[in-house]
Amino acid sequence: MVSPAVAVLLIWMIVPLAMTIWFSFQQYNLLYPDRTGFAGIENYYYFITDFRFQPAIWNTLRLVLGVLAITTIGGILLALLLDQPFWGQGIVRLLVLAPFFVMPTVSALVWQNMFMDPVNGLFAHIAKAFGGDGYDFLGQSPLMSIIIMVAWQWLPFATLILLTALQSLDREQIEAAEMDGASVWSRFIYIILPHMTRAITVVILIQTIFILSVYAEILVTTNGGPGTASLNLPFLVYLASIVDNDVGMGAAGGVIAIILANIVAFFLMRAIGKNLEH
Amino acid sequence: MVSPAVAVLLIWMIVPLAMTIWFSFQQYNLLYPDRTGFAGIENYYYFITDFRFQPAIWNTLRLVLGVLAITTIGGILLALLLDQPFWGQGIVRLLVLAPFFVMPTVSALVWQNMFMDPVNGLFAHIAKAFGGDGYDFLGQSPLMSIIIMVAWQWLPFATLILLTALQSLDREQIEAAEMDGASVWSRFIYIILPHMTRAITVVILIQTIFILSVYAEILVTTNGGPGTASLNLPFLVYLASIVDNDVGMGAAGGVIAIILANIVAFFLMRAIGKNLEH
Amino acid sequence: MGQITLSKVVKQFGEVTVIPPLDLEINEGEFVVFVGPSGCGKSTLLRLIAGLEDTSAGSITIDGVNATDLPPAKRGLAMVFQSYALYPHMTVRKNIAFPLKMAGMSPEEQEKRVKAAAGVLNMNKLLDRRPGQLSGGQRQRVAIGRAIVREPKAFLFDEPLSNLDAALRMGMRLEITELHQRLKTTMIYVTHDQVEAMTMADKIVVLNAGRIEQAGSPLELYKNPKNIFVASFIGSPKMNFVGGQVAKYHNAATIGVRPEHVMLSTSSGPWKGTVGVAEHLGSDTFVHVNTEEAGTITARISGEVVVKHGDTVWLTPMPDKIYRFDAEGVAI
Amino acid sequence: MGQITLSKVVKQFGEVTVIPPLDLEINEGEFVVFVGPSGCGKSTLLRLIAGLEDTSAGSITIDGVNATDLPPAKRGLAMVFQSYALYPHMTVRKNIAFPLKMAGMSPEEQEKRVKAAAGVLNMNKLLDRRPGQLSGGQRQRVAIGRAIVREPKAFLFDEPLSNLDAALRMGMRLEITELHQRLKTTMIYVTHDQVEAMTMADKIVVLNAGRIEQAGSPLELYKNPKNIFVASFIGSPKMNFVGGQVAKYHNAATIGVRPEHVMLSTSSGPWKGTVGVAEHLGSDTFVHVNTEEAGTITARISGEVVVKHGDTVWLTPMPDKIYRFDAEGVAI
Repeated sequence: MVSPAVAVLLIWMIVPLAMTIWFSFQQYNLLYPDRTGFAGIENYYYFITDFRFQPAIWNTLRLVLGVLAITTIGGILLALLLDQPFWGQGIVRLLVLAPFFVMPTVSALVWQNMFMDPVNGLFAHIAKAFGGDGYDFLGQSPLMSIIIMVAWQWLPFATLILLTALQSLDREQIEAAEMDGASVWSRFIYIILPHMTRAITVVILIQTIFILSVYAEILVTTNGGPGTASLNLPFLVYLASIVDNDVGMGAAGGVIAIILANIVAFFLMRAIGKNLEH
Repeated sequence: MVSPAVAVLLIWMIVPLAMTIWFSFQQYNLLYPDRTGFAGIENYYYFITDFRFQPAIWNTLRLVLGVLAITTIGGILLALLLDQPFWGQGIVRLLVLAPFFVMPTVSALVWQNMFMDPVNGLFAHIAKAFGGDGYDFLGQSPLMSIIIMVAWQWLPFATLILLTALQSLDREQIEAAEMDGASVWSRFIYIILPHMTRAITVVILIQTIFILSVYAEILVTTNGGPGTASLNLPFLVYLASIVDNDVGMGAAGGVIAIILANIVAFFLMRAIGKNLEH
Repeated sequence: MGQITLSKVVKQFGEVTVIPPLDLEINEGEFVVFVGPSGCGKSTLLRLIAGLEDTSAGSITIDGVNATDLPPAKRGLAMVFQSYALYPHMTVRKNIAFPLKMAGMSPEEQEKRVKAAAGVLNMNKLLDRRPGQLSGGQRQRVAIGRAIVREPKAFLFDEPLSNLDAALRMGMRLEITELHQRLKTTMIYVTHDQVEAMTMADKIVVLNAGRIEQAGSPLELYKNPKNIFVASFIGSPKMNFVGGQVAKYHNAATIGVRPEHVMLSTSSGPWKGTVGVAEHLGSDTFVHVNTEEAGTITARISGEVVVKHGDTVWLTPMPDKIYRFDAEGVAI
Repeated sequence: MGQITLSKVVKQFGEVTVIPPLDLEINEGEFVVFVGPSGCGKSTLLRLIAGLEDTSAGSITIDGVNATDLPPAKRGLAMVFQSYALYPHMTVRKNIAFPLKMAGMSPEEQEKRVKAAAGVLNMNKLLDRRPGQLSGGQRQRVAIGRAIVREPKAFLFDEPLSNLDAALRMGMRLEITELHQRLKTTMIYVTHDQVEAMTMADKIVVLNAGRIEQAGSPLELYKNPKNIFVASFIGSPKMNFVGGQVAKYHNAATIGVRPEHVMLSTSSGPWKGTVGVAEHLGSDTFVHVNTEEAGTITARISGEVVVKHGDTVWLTPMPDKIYRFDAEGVAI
C-alpha cells in the first residue's frame, strides 16, 4: 500500500524541480519564440557572467547575515528580558509579536514612506528637530534599509522561539550553578547559552531559508537599485524571467538559487532531525 | 532595569503600527504633494468603495481557505504515510521537504512556464498526448492556479509539523485502543486526530498569516488579473500605494490588512500560549 | 475462564532472540507475576500474550482456542499499561466507556457498566474529569476501570505501580490484590520489584534473559530457590553469598544465607567482623558487617539490640537455613 | 565545621505562610533527615538553608556566622538536587570541575580534585561521558561528586533517590550513609520516604504543614512518638489505630499498636476477625484482618505461620506496646 503512494508523492514533489533543471538547459525566450532547442550551459554562462550576478550574490549574503545578526542577538536579549517577571508581561509579549503579523508589502511601505522618507519620514523629522538634515536611507544605504525592514519583521519570530527554549531550561540547573558560585555572566555563558544552542540553530536556519527569498520588500522600495546596490538573487531571477522574458536564463538562475537554498536545507534537516530524535 | 528596556521595546514595536494608522487618516498622494492634511475616514472610504476591494477580500479568503484545505488534509495524509516504516524513508522525508526551500518567485515561474503554460507546459503536453487541448490555467482559472502553486510550497511545512506531532503520540495509547477493539478508522478518529488537534491549529494559523500576505506569486504570474480575478488584499495595497502613488489610501488598506491579520494573530497567540504552558 | 497456555513460544527481533522456546501454563483465576531484572523479556512475554507482538514460533492458547494469530481485540484480554495510556482528550467516563463504544454497546448499557466499574474502584466523583487533572493513583484506577468494564478473560498488568510513590504503591498493591479476590479473574502482572511479586502473586515466574529460571508460589521460591539467580532476586534485603573456604566446608561452591537467618552476638560466633552501616527501621535493624571470613554480610535483627558503626560483633548463620549452590550456581 | 542554627525562621509566599516561626539546631557532623508528606515545607526549609529562597523573617547561622542574607555561593554549602541538575552539555569531568572553575582554581588543581572525587565515588571510567549517556544511578553519583569537590561545610540533599528504582535506591542509600561515615561532614537530607529517614538519619525532623512535629533519633521516634501524626508516619507497615470502646477501655481517645506488636492466633484472643489479604514476603507475612471490635488491623507475622484469605483468626496486641493518644492526637 505504501509504495505506490510514495511514488506518486515523489513525482509530485520532484517533477517541478526536474522541470526547472530541464528548462535551464533550453533556449526559451518569450521574445524570440522561434529560437528553441538545447542550450547546453549557455543559460548558466550568461546568468553567471551577467554584470548583476556578482553584486546579487554578495547582496544576498549581506542581507542574510545582516538580518541574522540583528534578529539572533536581539532575539536572545529580548528573550532574556521577557523571561523576567514584570508587570504587564502578557501584553508586552503579545505586542512584541505584532510585526510578525504585518504583511511584508505593508511593512515595506510603512518603513519607506513613514520612517525613511528623506522629507516626510519620522527619522527626517527627528533629525531636523536636532538641527540635522533628512537622510535618504533608501537612496544612500538601500541594502542597510532593507536589512532593517526585514529584521524588524523577523525579530518577533526569533524572540518567540528563543523565549520558548529559555523557558524549557530546568530551573534547578540555574540554581545548581548559583550554588557552584557562578556569576550572572558565567551562568549565561556556561548554562543558558549552551542550552539555547539548538534553538539558535533552528532560528538561524529557518530564517535563512526565508531571507534568501526576500523579494517583496525590494520590489516595493528600491527595485534593486540604485544600480545593483540592493539587488539580490531572487530579484535577479525575477528580472531575468519577467522583465527580460528569458525563461531559460530565469530557470538557470532558479537552479542556482535552489542549490544555494539546499545547502542551507541540508543543515536545517540535520538540526530538525536531531530535534525529532530528542 | 526591566522597565525602561520594556518601554524602548514597545516603541520599537509599536511606532510603525501607530504611524501606519496616522497616515491612513492623512491626505498624502505622491502625485499631488501640495494636497496634505487630515482626511478623516476618506482614505478608508475610497479604499473600501474601490471596485477592486470586494473581489480582493473574497479572493484573499478563497486563497487562504483553498490552500489551507489542500495543505491540511494533504499534510495529514502525508504524515500518516511517512510515519509508516518503509524502505528509503530518510530520503523520501528529505524530498518531501524540498518545495519549502524553493523561493516563491522561482516556484511561481516554474509553475507558470513549465506546467501551466497553455502551449509549452507539461500539462498541455499531457493533454495533447491524450488528444485534448492545452488549458490556459492562469488565464481561465487564475486564482485556482495560484492556490495550487502556494499549496505546493506549503504542503511540506504542514507535513513536517503534523509528522512531528504524530511521532509524539504515545505508542501505548494506540496499543490500548487496539486492545479496546478500535478499528484502524476508529483509532484515527478517536485517538490520532484529537492528538493532532493542536498541531493542526498551529499549522492552520501560521499558514494563514503567511498566505494572507501572498504577493510574489501574483505579481510574477497574473498581476492580479485577468480583471480582478486573482487580486488579493496585499496586492491591492501595493497597487494603491505604488502604482497609484496614494500613500494615504495604501496606509488605510494596510490598516485593514493588519486588522484582518490580527484577528488571526489573536487566535494564534492563544494556541501558542497553550503550547508554552504545556 | 482465563486459562492460558504458551507452548514453545519464541520471539525474535531481527537477529536477536529475546525469548527462546518457552512453555508456560497459567490456570484459571490465578494471579501470576512475571518478575525479573530489566531486559529479561518479561514485558515482551506479556505483549506476546496480549497480541501486541507477533510470536516468531510456537503457539498461544486461550481457553482452549488457538489465539496465536488472533488480533489483540479478539483475544478477550484487557491490559493496564505502565504509562496508563489513558486517552488524554476524553473524560474519565469516556475513557472507561471506550471499549464498550467500540464493541457497539448502547449508550444506556455503557453508562450502566461505567457506573458499576466506578463503584467498584470508588471513583464516582472523578467521572467528568480529564486524565490531566488526576493524580497518579487516580489515573491508575481509571486504567484499571477501563480494563474491568470489558469483563475480560484475563487482566494483563505491565508494571502498573512503577510511576507511583512509595506510600501510594503499598496502597494500590493491596487494592489490586483485593480486586483479584473479588473478581477471581486470571491476572498476569509484570514487575521488576520482588516485593510486589512476593506480596501479590499466587504464582511467581522468575525470568532471566527470556528463560524461566523458576516458577512457583512466593514461599516456595523463598524457601527453595533453584539457583543463585532466584535466591538473590527473591527476598529483601538480598541473601548473603559466601564462596571460598567457608563454602568448601559446606561442600558447595557458594553458600547463601538470608539476613533474617544470621544471628548477631556481641561475644562469640564463627564470623568476626566490624559493623559498617546499621540501618534502623524500628521494627528491625539491618546491620552490614565487614567480616574477615565471609566478606560483607547483612544481618537482620529484630527489636532492641543496639549496635553502631565500628562495633566488633560475631555472626552465626542458622545451620538449617544455609543454601548450598554448585559451581554453576544451581542449588544442591 | 558544619554547625547550622535556624532561629525563628519564617517563609511566606505572598499571603501564604509556608513556614511559621521555626527553630532548629543542626550539629556538626550530624546526618539530619527532614521527612514529611508532600507540601509539608521540607524542601522549602532546605532551600532556605541553601539560600535559594530568602527568609521572610528570622535568621540562619552557619558556623557562628549570620548567613541570612548571604548569597548561596558564599554559604559554603553544596546541594544535590532531585533532578540531579547536571549540566547536560558538559562531560562528567567538566560537571564536577565546574564549581572549582568558578572559584578560579588552576586546571591542574581542578583535575587533581576531580580525580580524587571520582575515586571516592568509583566513577573514573565515566569522566568523559555526558550526563545523557549515564544511567540514573550514575547521574546521582556525578551530582554527589560535584558536591564533594567543593569540600563544603555541609551537604544538602533534596529527595536524591526519588528518581531511582527500588533495587538501586537500596544501594545508593547505603552508599550515601557510608560516604557520611567517611567524610563526617554535616548532611541535611530531605525525603518523603520514612524508610530512608529511618535507615540513614542520626536525627529525624518530622515536618507537617511547616511545623516540626518531632525531632529525634530514629529509634526515639519509633518508640516514643509525640503524637498520632508521627506515630502513623514512622514505621512500615503503618501503625494500627483504634478508637471507640476499645480505646476508652485504655483511657484514651485513640490507641495505636504497630503491626509487629500484634500477635495472631488461630484459636483465641480479644479481637476476632477474618483474614483479608495476606502479603507473603518470605521473611515475614503482613496479614490484613477485618475485625469486628477494632476495624481492619494489620499484623506482621515472622516466619512460618500460614494463613489465607477468609480464615478466621484472633489478634492480641502486646499490652506494653500499646500507644495511647488523647482527643487532640497527642501521646499520653
